[in-house]
Amino acid sequence: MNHQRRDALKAGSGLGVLGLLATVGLIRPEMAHAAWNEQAFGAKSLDAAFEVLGAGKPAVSGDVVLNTPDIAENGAVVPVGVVSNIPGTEYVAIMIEKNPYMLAASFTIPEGTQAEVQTRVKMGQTSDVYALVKADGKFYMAKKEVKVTLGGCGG
Amino acid sequence: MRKRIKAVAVCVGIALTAPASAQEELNFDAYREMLADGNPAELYEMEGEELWRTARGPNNATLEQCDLGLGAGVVAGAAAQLPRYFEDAGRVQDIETRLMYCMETLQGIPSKEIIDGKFLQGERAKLAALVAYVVTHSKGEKIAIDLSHPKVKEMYELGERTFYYRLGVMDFSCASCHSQDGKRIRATQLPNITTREGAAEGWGSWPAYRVSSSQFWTMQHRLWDCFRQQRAAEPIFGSDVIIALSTFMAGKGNGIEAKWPGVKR
Amino acid sequence: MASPMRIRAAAKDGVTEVRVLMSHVMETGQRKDSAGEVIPAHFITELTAKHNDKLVLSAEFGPSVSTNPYLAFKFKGGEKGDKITVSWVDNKGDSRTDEAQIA
Amino acid sequence: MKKLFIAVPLALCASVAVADELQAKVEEMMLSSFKANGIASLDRQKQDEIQQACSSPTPPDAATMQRLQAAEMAKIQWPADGNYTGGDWKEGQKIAASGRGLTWTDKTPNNNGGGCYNCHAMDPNEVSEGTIGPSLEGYAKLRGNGEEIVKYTWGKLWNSKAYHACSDMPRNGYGGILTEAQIRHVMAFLFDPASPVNQ
Repeated sequence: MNHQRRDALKAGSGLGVLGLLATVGLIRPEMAHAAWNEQAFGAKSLDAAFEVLGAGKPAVSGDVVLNTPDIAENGAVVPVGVVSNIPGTEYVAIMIEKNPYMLAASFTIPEGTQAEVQTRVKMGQTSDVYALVKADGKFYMAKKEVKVTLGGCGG
Repeated sequence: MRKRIKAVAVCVGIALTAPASAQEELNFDAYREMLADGNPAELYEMEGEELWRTARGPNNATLEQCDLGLGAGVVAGAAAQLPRYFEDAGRVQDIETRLMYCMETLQGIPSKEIIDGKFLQGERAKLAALVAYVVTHSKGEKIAIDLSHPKVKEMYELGERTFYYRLGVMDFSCASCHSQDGKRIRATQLPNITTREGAAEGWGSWPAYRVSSSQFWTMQHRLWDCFRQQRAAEPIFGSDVIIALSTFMAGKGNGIEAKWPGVKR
Repeated sequence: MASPMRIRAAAKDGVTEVRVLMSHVMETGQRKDSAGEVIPAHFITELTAKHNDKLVLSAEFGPSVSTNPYLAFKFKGGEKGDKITVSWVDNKGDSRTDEAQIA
Repeated sequence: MKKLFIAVPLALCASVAVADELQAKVEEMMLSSFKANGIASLDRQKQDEIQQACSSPTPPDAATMQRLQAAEMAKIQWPADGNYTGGDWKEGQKIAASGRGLTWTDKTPNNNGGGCYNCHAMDPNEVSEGTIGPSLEGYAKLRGNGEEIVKYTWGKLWNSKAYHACSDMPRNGYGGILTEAQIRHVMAFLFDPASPVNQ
């Protein structure tokens, strides 16, 4: 166990996702590709997540486009699309500022694949959504607020 | 000059006392549009298609000979014409009670198991997957139930009465929430089922994948939970009250395209 | 065993669009059941997509990805009939691989 | 001539008979299609006079409405000491926001929510507000806190049918949905100048 991992486990106290993941033996040598970035997914603040990913303070870029609705009917399924028009985009991450753990998903974009991904995420409440993009070793970002509403009779 | 200033002040005063933000319109069009492509209901549809072709039950039979009203094994367009009266069963059946009938008669799976079961579990969950499969083959079809049949007509009339029937500790009827245009419960928009468009919207968007619970709900499941929220006693699976309300909604929405399976809150 | 994925891939003007629906609970580990017990985290952690034998996307998911995850992406190239393979692994070690042909 | 006289009432009887037959079938179905589950017993399927009178697209005639309303008015329980205050708007806010209670999945018939937000706007900062009922934003700021409006609001919360027999609003006090203490909290949420409703 390396130092980073021990620190992360300490930070993810109680019923945090890290503790649970450790107990189910998440990191397995037989995984075909790079191991899941446990530390990034365990980050509890935006700055911490940026730091783990080596993004520092990414510059806001108009060439990173976040496609989300302004208002969601339910927070359990919120569509999020990211398009990066920055040449050489190799990595895209989606973060939800007010979720217990910021990082929702990250994508490694090989040569020949377009920097355009779409997925759906859970949002506990109205929050800013961030798209983080790495191109030629530099980080850029875009953010957009998504309002989450409550429906139904509540019974 | 002084007078003018006074006038302005009065106007400001009025503006301030008016309700700060009258009930604002909530527009979920962009949200729904982004979810329409890749509706997770497709996962249930795949499961249902498999189930339709799989030999199961005590009789080890498939459902490929099931008559959904358009002849044995005909799935295309069948859902759009349900509920309908079935001579063999001697009653008006919706998509779920008809599939349940086929499961019993062809496969030997007792209906009782489904009626006494729970939503999302066991044979009732399998039935829901079959519903997903069947409605997908009526995508884009116009709702076309046969109201000229006296038994169907009677169910429609019973359904209409049920729609307005107030009961329980909160005095609610279906009409309490579904008889005016453009209303909401919290942020949930309510179709006005007393109009043709509203009835088609309500009837034609179930079964649906519910994003709030990540579950696939059939219309029987939807109505069951409506009664729960209405604070009624629990409706029995496949009972007349469900068939009656279904026939009322489908009949009212006749002629309008159904959008099933839906994606709902 | 996990249920199959729904994979759709379509080539148009030299670009293939892939859309994937996965059947997975994506449990966060933050919810409690009716008895008050914490429901253990269970979610897809990693995903790869290949065009024939070439890797076209790899992704990492956290528990914030919605139940029954959806993913859409585009890559250059791809011909009708080519094979698209998508694989995922979750935190409990379950995995699933499905294939589809480009339409 | 005589024949005609007889024929008219007969025809009327026939149509009434058909309607009654349908009504009887509905009432029978509302019992036979249901089963008791937990606190939701089959008694819930039986209508009282108000429910029966308000179960069609058209409300009863004015005289019937007035008679029904007077009967409901008599069922309102006013505060014994004539004092409508003493509630906590923060508690009222919780009651207004909760739509829980009295379904077959609820274990107890007590501790229910008021479900106010299901139909009404109240706190201007709340986005997820229903629109079936009128907006109550700025309730006391707009209406003041005179005796008449305070009394009316208590009565409306306790038994809405006293003011409109076919109101969509539940009879919170009469129906045992909310307790007197809870209604007092909701009153505070509506009238307290510090309540977000009046900001």
